[in-house]
Amino acid sequence: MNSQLTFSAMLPEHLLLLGIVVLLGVEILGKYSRLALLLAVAAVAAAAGVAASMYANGFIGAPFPGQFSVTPPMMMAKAIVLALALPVLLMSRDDFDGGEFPALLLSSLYGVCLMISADSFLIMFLGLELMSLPVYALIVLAYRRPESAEAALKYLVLGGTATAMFLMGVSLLYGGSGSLEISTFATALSATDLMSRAAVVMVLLAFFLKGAIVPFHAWAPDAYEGASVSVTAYMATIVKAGVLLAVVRLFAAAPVVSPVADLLAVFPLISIVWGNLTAMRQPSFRRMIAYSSIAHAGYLFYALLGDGPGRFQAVLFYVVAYGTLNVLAFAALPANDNDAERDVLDNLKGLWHRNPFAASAISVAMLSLAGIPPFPGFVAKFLIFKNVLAAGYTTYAVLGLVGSYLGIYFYLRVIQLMFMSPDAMAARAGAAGDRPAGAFARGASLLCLAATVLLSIFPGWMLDRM
Amino acid sequence: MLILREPMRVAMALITTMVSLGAIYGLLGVHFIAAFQVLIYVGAVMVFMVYVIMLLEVREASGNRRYSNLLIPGVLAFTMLVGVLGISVWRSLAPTSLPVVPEGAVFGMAEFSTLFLRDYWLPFELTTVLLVAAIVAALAVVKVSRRSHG
Amino acid sequence: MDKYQALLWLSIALFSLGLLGVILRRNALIMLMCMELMLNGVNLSLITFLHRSAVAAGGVLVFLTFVVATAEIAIAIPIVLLLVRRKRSLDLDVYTDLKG
Amino acid sequence: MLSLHILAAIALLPLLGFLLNGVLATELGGNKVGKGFVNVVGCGLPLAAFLLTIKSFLDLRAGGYAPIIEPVYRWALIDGHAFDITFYFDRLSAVMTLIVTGVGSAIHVYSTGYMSHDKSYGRFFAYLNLFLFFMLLLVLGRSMLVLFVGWEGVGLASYLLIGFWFDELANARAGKKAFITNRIGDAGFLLGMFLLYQALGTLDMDVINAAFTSGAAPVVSASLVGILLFIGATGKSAQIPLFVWLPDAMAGPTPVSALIHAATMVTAGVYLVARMSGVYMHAPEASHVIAVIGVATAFFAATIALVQTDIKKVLAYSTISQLGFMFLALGVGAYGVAIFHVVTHAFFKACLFLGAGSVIHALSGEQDVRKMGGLARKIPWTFGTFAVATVAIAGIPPLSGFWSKDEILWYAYASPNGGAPWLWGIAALTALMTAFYMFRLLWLTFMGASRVDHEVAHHIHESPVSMTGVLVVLAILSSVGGALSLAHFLEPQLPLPVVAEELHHLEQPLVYVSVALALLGLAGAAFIYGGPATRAEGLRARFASAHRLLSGKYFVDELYDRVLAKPLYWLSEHVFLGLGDRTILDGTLNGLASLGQRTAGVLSRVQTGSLHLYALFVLVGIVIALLWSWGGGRG
Amino acid sequence: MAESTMLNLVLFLPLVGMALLMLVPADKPQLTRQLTLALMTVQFALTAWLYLQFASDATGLQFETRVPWIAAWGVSYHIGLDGFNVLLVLLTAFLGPLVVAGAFSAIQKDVKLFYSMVFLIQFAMMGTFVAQDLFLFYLFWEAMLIPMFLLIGIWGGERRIYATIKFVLYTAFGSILMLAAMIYLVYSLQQSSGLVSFAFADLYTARLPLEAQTLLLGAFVLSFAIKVPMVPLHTWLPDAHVEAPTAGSVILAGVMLKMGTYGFMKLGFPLFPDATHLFTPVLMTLAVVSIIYGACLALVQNDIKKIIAYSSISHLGYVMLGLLSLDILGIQGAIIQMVSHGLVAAGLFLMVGMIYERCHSRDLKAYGGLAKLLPVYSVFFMVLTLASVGLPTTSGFTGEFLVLLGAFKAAWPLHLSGDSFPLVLAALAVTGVVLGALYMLRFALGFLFGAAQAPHQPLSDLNARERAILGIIVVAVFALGLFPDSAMRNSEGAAKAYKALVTTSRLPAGAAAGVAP
Repeated sequence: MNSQLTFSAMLPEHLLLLGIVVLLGVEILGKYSRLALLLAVAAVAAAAGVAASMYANGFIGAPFPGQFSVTPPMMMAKAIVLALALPVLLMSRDDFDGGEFPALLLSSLYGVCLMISADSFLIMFLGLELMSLPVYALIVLAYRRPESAEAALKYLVLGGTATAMFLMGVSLLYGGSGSLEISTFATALSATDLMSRAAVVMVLLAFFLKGAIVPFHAWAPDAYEGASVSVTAYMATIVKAGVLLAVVRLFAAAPVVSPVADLLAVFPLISIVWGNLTAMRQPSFRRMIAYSSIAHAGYLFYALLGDGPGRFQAVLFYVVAYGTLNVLAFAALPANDNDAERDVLDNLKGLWHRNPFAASAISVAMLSLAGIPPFPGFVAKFLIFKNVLAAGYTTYAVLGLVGSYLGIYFYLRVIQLMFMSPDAMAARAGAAGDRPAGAFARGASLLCLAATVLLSIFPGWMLDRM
Repeated sequence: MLILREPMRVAMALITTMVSLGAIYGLLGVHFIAAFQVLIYVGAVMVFMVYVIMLLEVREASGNRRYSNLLIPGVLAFTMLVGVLGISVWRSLAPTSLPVVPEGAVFGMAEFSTLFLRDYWLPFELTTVLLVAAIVAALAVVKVSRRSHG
Repeated sequence: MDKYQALLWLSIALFSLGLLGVILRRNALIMLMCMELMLNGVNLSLITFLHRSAVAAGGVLVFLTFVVATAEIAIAIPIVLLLVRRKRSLDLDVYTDLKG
Repeated sequence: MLSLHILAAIALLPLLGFLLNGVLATELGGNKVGKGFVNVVGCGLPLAAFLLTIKSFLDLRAGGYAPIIEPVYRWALIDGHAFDITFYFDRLSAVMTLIVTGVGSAIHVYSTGYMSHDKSYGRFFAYLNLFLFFMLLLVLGRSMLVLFVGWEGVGLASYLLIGFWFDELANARAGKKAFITNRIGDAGFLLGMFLLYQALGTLDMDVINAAFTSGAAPVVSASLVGILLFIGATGKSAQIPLFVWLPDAMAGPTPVSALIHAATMVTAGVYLVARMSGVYMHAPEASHVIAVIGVATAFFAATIALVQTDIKKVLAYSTISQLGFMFLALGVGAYGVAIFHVVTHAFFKACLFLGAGSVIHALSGEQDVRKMGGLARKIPWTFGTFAVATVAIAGIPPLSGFWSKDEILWYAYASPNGGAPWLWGIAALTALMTAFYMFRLLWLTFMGASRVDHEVAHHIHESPVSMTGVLVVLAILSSVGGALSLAHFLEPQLPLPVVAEELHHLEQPLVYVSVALALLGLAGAAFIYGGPATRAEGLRARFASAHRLLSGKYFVDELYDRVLAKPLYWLSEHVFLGLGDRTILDGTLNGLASLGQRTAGVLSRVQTGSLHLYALFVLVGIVIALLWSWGGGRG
Repeated sequence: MAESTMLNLVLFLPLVGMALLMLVPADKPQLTRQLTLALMTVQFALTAWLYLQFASDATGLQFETRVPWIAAWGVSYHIGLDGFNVLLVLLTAFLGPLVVAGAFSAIQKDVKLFYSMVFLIQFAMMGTFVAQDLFLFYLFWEAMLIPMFLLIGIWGGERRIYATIKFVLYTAFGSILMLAAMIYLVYSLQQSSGLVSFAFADLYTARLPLEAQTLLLGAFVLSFAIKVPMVPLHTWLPDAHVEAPTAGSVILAGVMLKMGTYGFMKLGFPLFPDATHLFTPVLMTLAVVSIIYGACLALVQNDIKKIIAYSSISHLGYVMLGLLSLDILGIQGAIIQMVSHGLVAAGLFLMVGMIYERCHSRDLKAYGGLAKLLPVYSVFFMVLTLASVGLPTTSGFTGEFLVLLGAFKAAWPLHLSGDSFPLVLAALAVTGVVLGALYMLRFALGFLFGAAQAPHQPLSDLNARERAILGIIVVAVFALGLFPDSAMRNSEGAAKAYKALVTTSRLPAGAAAGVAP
């Protein structure tokens, strides 16, 4: 065992771990909440930077053969996920003080990184759990809202179910092949015996559940709404990204064939339609975004229909675009002492006049999420549907696009509320007591905005590097 | 355990199930796991659970409020799941498809220990990270609950 | 039906029963126990295959499952306690503030 | 250089007048200039155009009547197809241009008196000049495109002038009616033009005529082209079925009626057919249609004119009737005769209208002949000229109307290209009616006892010299215009039909008959309206139903309204808008939208908040997925 | 090289303008207005310079810029001018300053945002026209939606929310299908020739079986027909027009609707010639139905904006007819008709805006005799009305005349060979000439003539700014009516190229029948 390699290959993870440990220390020492936040930011930034530079250097290594390995694309993915966590950390400043949030976030990120690099189901399972467990606690952390415990419980129970499903699938794979390498999944994809099929389906459904695909989505709206804004942002972006990156890793370059391909198309398709339709009637911003994320999970899983090599790129780009914009939307939300008031959609009325920056940023996010060019959300969606079409699933692609059309309305509705409400209604909304987001959150949204602009103008730059 | 009304009895039933499973593991020769099953599950998890049940003393309402109103669809779907999953496995797993290996030899405590420290060093280490995270998480929740009442 | 198949049937039944329990039981603690039942079912299946294929990785996974189950319960119990304090009830049907 | 663009100058001078007066003498430029400026520009430029026209005519004659072709500029060159703006001056154009500029100038001068009290004086002259410009384009254009520009342009000027006093909504409405009716004709014109262009690749009318007369194989049905173009002509020249606009057009100031709706614009259709004679000579069916429509229009309009009581309406129906005569001539191939009648008609009808204008002017705006009478003494100049013109139109020799009308009657009878005794018969009957209603008008207006309202009677006064002078000039022209013998002047270009030898002996008797008829009309009118008023009353009582039909103008307006306008509006309002847009299209859309909303509502109700249900979803989802995985792809 | 820089400058100037506006303090609306006007004028000046530099006899693109953008997908930033778009670019730049100046007094709320949106729309429209890459085209095409959404939604009338949502959802629906078709097209090109490219020129070489062409054409047609709009996909237009602020209506009618016809001309038909050939009768029928249906509906409206809105439907029907006639005259006519409608409808909407500012009513019945109350206004109104009617010497005539002539010219030989359907359509289209006069003169009659009445008196006549705006438009209208040649000389090459593309079959070599897409 090459300890040098062990050290360097897992450097981003090590940095995160270091961050966790130091944070715990700080937490024990007392209240240095700003210090804790800065430490966490530093740790994540360092990890992201290291991951990026390792990507740039083309670092390849397998410190634990059969368990954990790194390649440049993985490093890219890690860098992106970690970078996405930065604005989330920054915006958390408005919601939390104290070191728990950063510590839990870092643990969860650690899990995501593990999943991205996992070579065996052991590591993937660990990563999955490491990613999820802190989130259950994170949801409860916002105990300014009494519902958050309920949200956490629902997420926990269904998340636990997903764990069990995942394990059931893995065990069947294990039974069929006698191995826990993740490549068994790709092999099983093209197998025709029922046990392999069942195994594939169970694993896939577990990820459907984690990624909130209809009908396994039901936890998402409740959990998103119950959590505080930065946690929602985290769940909607990084957790989802982790799940999808893991799935892509599982599928590797294996072709998908009929029954599984249909599952991969139909459930996401239903999600797209369901999510987009249901989001129309939501009174709360977070809940709306939850349904939107259900729809987006649909697009993301669609990416798996594409041909092997393109999937990773499609998912990764989508994660970048979608993650940036979701975080942007949440970071730009005006702050409010009453967390429940903060995202009542009606309170956004006339926001343009009270807080033009927030209104503009949220608008950009909404438009991009709706997939309207030239924002990166469009390029991301384009890439996915291009791959799906190229793989020959014309009907599914067209249906998916039409489903995505349904979503335009509710995104526009947000803009409509912010910009077009009659003055009287806007004034009433203004009385709800929102105030501009804090400096950190503003920094977070500026960061995301800058990324959005860059991605809009130079999508090719990003794509070439994936 | 699904039909019992009292949580405590349910817990007892679960413990029984777990111990039985432990016995099965033991019979299969995986003594190491069997030991863990009893130690961790029964010894830690369920004791914790029982403790909580006793602590709470909140009685579930009696009578027909034992089940949610999804009894019939739930049972139906359950039956189908067992059937479908079972048949999937049953049909694919021919009884003689794999040679039956000698029992006991490879599953001893020593072998596992070696394995853990050699091939599965990483998962083992990561378990600690997981546990740390879990502890932090649990503490955080507890802290929140204290704060909400403080 | 040989030994393995019987064990697998049992494992599947346990898994499914656990899921059914989540659907049916209103008591939050019982529901958590049902989750444990699901994991136990999976473990049984893993052990069965472990025994059948003699590849030790399955054992490691079982071990990990134990840890995870413990961790989940460790987080779940305080959450339930929190809920009980607030709602004075363990009844899940009371926890429906979030919907729509 | 100037001589090169003399034709363009003729057309552009009135345009300049329009621009100057239109900008400087209206609100657009703040009304900064006085009446004198308007007069100089408004009358001077048309007069200058008239003089230039004379010069051009002299040039033409000097050149042995070889057409003068004057290219102006290239409007468009598309894929090798050139659309040139070129002016063309031959005998026909010369005659028309002279009439337009000549009579036009005269009427401009007249207007300085007639309109002197109008507050929109400058605007009026601007419009008149605009009209002249377009009319000159119409008659000078070589290409049908230019002709069409003028054709539509005069329609515009007519629209503006009819609705000149737009405070009265009815006036503006009459203008609109004129424009729309003309547009219907224009649609036919356009189709005919397209057809010609499709077949020949050019719109130059001399080339088109040459193509048809050169005897090459007919590339396109001349009759179809002929009919389509004639549809355009019926609109502009108020023939059946599109004549309904002209009586309403009398809402405009009287000089406008004289210039546009009598002397020039309405004869554009005649000009068009004559200009396209090359086509029509090879389109006997179309020609026949023209003759029949022409004579029918002449007859029906004359019958209506018999009972009208508005002085201008009588003249309007008379105009329609006379235009019918012209088309009759065209229909039987006597193109030159038609143009001859255009010219004489321009003289006497302008004179009549201007005379009527003078009467109206004298009576402070009164137009109802029942409230006139006995004006001869009070406004003698007007009376004299009006009387001369009446005699002229009645076809009593030796005044101009006799010569042209007589030739029309003759060719209607004898032309080998569709002439027939029955055509002559109807036309002669119409001539009788013409004499009758014109003398009726003369009597009712000027003779007998005065029926003028008391307070109006005090203000009766003869018109200023600017008006009477023009009347005199026109009256003289009406008298001697017959001497022009234009048909023969035009013959080299528009050959007259060669009448069969054996019919020649009938020429003299027919002339006598027609003169006799005219005199009969005069006598009849004198008898009925010259005597006691009861005579006319009795006649009306005896033929009450016929009278109602005639004074109701055969209820054509009402018919069109019921058959065309109402259904169109109904269709638009109820079928297209109500059913189509609102119910089917928007209904579907809004239905889909509310369906989406409702589905959204249902879907969010599924989210009950119950964890049990969520778990059940999961369970059911697993079952479905597993079952599905058993499905396709096996084997 | 320097010239292509100029085109880029023209394209990006609005974005620069937006950036500059951000620097202007919000409490200085006047400065905002003047800055916007100045930049728009500069843009027009530059565009005019480009137009003058444009070599009408050259083939292919001019002022071309091509830079790889998303190299992996064969997407490049590829812009350039050809005979098609040069006129439309000029029109867009021409209307820019007028729109801005027209809104000086009407927009008092959120001035900065307003002009930023106008800049954004200008940018997107310009980009749509100059793009020579399908991906880029799509980006611009869609990017226009949002500023328009805001423009109608923020500064619109009472039912603005309904109207603007309807507008966006309607348009977006077409776009989504176009997106699918576009991806499929590029993919097919890649399959058949190995070429990964979104460049128009490359896509023109794609050979597709008829079934595929039909489906793809359907998607493109849907998208473009909504934009044009063609009956029965038009119901968003009256609502959008009525509720939009004047500037929005002007942009919408002046330029945006042309993007639909431009799309047909540049993409829809040339990309799928065989399917186009197959569906010409259907499309032509729809075009003629649009002409007549739009006219009939304009006839019974009492909302003055709706009259003009429906007249747009009718007028753009001519454009479609001309394009489908595949006769150079008709195509040229269609191009001129586009520009003409851009001028005339823009002018009319501006005028409606001016009266609305004074009286706050769009009800035709509330008005009357404006010729007396507002003589100068009425003169301009009359001129534009007549241009809309298509009176000779105005631009409207040039377009309509050539379109009808072209349609007829193309239909007659077909008639002789036994297919009279196109001829019937052409003849029916001519009735639009009558109907056009009918509804516009009805409008003018109720509006300008009769007893003087207005919802708000006393009225002040047009001020110098308004006179200048309208004067410029009127001059352009006459210029295009009297001297269309220079414009058409520029577009002739493009018209021929279009015809050649649409009339050349591009089925796969050896057209293996039954190859399903």
